[in-house]
Amino acid sequence: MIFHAEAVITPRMGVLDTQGKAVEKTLGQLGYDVSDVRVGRIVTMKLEADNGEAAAERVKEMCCDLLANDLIETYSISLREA
Amino acid sequence: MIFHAEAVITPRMGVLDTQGKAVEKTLGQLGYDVSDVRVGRIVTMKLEADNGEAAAERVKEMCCDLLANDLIETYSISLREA
Amino acid sequence: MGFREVGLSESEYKRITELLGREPNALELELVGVMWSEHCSYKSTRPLLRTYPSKGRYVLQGQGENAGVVDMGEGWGFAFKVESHNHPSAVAPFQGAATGVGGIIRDIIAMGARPSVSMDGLFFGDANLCKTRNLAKGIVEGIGAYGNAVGVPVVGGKTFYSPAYNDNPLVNAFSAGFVRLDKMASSQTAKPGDCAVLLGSKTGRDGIAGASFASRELDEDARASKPQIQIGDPFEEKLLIECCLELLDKNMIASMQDMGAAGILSSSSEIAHKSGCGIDIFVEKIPLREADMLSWEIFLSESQERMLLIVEKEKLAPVFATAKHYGLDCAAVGEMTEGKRYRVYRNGALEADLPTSILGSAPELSWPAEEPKDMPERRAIDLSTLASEDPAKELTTMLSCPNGRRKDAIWEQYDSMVQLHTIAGPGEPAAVVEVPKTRRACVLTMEAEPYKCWTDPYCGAAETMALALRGLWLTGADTLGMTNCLNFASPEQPDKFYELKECVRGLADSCRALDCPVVSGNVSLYNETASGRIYPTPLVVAAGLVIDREKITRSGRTKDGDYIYTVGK
Amino acid sequence: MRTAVVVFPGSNCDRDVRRAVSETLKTPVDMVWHEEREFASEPDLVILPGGFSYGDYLRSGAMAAHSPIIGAVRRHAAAGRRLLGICNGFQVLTESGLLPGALLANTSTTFICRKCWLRVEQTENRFTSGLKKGGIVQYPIAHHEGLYFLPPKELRQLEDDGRVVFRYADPVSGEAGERFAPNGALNGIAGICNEEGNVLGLMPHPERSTVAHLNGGSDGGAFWLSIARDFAERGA
Ligand SMILES: Nc1ncnc2c1ncn2[C@@H]1O[C@H](COP(=O)(O)OP(=O)(O)O)[C@@H](O)[C@H]1O
Repeated sequence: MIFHAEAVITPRMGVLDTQGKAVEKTLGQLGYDVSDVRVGRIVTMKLEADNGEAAAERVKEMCCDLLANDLIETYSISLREA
Repeated sequence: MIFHAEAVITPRMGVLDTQGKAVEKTLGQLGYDVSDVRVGRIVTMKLEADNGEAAAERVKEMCCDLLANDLIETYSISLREA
Repeated sequence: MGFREVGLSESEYKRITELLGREPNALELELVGVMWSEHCSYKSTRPLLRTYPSKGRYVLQGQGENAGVVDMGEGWGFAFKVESHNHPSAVAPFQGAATGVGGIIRDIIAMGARPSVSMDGLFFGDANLCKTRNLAKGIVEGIGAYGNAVGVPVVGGKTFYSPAYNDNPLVNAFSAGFVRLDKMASSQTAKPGDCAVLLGSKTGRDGIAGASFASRELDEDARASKPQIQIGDPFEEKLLIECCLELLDKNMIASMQDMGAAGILSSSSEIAHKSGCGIDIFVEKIPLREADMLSWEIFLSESQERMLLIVEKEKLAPVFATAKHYGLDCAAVGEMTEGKRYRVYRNGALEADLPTSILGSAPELSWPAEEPKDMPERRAIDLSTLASEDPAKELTTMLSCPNGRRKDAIWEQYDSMVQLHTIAGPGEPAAVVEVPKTRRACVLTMEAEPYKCWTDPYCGAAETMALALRGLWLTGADTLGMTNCLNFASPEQPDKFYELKECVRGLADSCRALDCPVVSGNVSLYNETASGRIYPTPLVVAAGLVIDREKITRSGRTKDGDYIYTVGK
Repeated sequence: MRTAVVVFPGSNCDRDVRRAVSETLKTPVDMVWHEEREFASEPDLVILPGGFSYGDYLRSGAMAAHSPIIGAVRRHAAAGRRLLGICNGFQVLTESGLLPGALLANTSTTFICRKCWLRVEQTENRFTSGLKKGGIVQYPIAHHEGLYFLPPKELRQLEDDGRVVFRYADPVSGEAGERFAPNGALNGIAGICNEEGNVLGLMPHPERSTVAHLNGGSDGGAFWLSIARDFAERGA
């Protein structure tokens, strides 16, 4: 089975989010009243696996290995069949 | 009403996604068999608005104004009430 | 909370109760524990560092300040220092290396200088290992991302590969800056009645107790202890540089100190102690990133991009205005006092009350030293492996091994030209930069000879020093002074302490013999893991002065028919 | 000729540009903080310098394109006066729509700082009229996002209009194109101008090859002189 997977990687709570801070400030200057702005990354991909569970497991491994830095980031994974 | 909003910004198809390509290559080297890897950004925030529609409209404006570059990126927005 | 949890020994704890005349409370114990950690107190190495020659005709500021300063002439001083960020870089390569660059740059700002040049000493494991490649990639990108954004050029460095660094890469960051002598800042000039002002980022939970982290061997737990990772924000740092320099230029700052290890605690206690006064700090006035932080967390937090300024009361308003101009957080959080007490108040309650002297007076430790038993084996080189019958082949093998190869792939990721004053950058045997608005030039060399120090600590260290100075002299420069970073394993084992002691003796003797004062430095111990230890790695950066930059001898300017000479024995 | 250099928070080549222009041309250079809404000095040349404006955290140049000063920058350009964006300044120009296209991450996905060679493709603008068309110049680059991108149709139009001013080239053969672009820029594009020729953006740093005894080379001096000569001949 072919899956479209999506990993959303965001800075952990309490970890300084330099991008979020800067974006919030600029949005404020542009007249947008927002708070708690956080900026993360989203990685989408196609992969093959026997089933959804196996696919999710694979993507999780990729997050651990490369896509996310567990010390400062958390990630969540979502999948849909292609 | 307070909303949590999320804007997902991804490179347009046809635009070189050098980051995506690099990630795909590295994942391949690590033994992961994946394709169509794309890397985008996700911006989350809290904002106040009279209703969901108004909130979505605001976030859309922010995307046009600042968060996304229409020439190279597309975006999608999702909301939930806080 | 017991004394062991804060890293103190029983005798140290006894000493604290003697000095206080009572038992410390929990917060006080935390504070003293960190200040008495190896990382903050140099308790194992202070006796050794005292043996360095510190005087020289160019020295304006020797050890004891945030960075050493030498006299460049025509009213210019040159502040420089090298510092390690080994443990953080091993755990989080990108952020660890980036914040290492940020930290050393703030040391230079604290002297009142504009950070003008950087160099980096990198010691990586076996170049063929995937692990090494990943670590190296993260570290190099981290150094680049921070330095490039802040706009301080990397003008040179040192990269060395050996399996000895497989689990324990070393990242030594050097930074330096030019300062007008009449604008030099100091951490020793606070007066009672002055305000203590925090400038820069808000204080968060990052890097809490990083100092004690650096005073331990790296274990698997290091990965689990998450809050020790600090995140760097070079954008904030760039604004901090511009803001501090503008304030200094307008004579708005009485005294200043960067916030490194043990953040607010060490900066405020050092400034009070060195200035001979006391300080009252009001915790509720400290801008926080997370509201629910405990006092000890606030004091030990190593949130990056913060400076402690001491400001006369009547100058507070313009200081706040300048901070606002640059979009920086700024808060008056305390006051310098007459009595030599370090006092912490939170919402009116006195939470800690210590003599300022206690924080800076960790008892020195003298470890036993003993020559390693395997020294003869270390020295035994197996010459039979040299295929000397085919010198051409041997030469190409040498040139293509990771240590012999060009390092372009690393230094092309660093901006080496920003600030428009680099005369000779990375890839050249010595880095050369202009002294601002003069015809003078400053020459820098960075050297380390870990393998030689492993086989012969005394001679290896002396050779490192000689090599660094030879690089300077070849350009025609006069020696100004040197800074050094001592990267070693645990001092607690006699054979390892021997290496440290002998290396320092080698550096001290060669500096004396070659007339090169030591103006600053840094020590990183416990560079070992269960599976191995690093080579003894003293890294040296030497600085020299050329009066007329047009007269510099440059390498690579040869023509056909030129003669080749060797000089020396 | 009066020059104004815009300083954004995070700009770091602002002083370098000032030095290059004032040492070469001996003409006044004013530094203008991004929060200003007008150029007090009525500059003839406005330069958006290199650096990491606002940390370049979202997209390079994106936040700077919304700075208060940008209104005045637009008016300056609309009046036909010279506007030059170097490196991050080029990124600000594309983000603000003053020049077409976008600058994407280098194909290497790393920051690249090195000397590099460019072919001067066009000399009918307000900046390079004093340079030799087809000549090769060396200006260093230092960027992480320098891959010039434009969708195919618009790219063709840009080329047809002859608005490519600098292209990465081989210094020996004089050939130019994508193959010689250290960052993967489409068609090897290093610098472009607007239709009127009064707005120029380029990724390489001419200011870094202006002071001859420094490590960036010395080809940049002619670039500043070219602007000054064009100004002398044609005025603002
Ligand atoms: N990490 C680095 N950062 C910047 N420049 C470096 C770095 N490593 C090496 N270099 C530069 O590359 C050249 C060769 O370095 P290296 O091989 O470490 O030194 P050596 O020639 O002393 O063996 C030197 O000019 C040095 O400045």
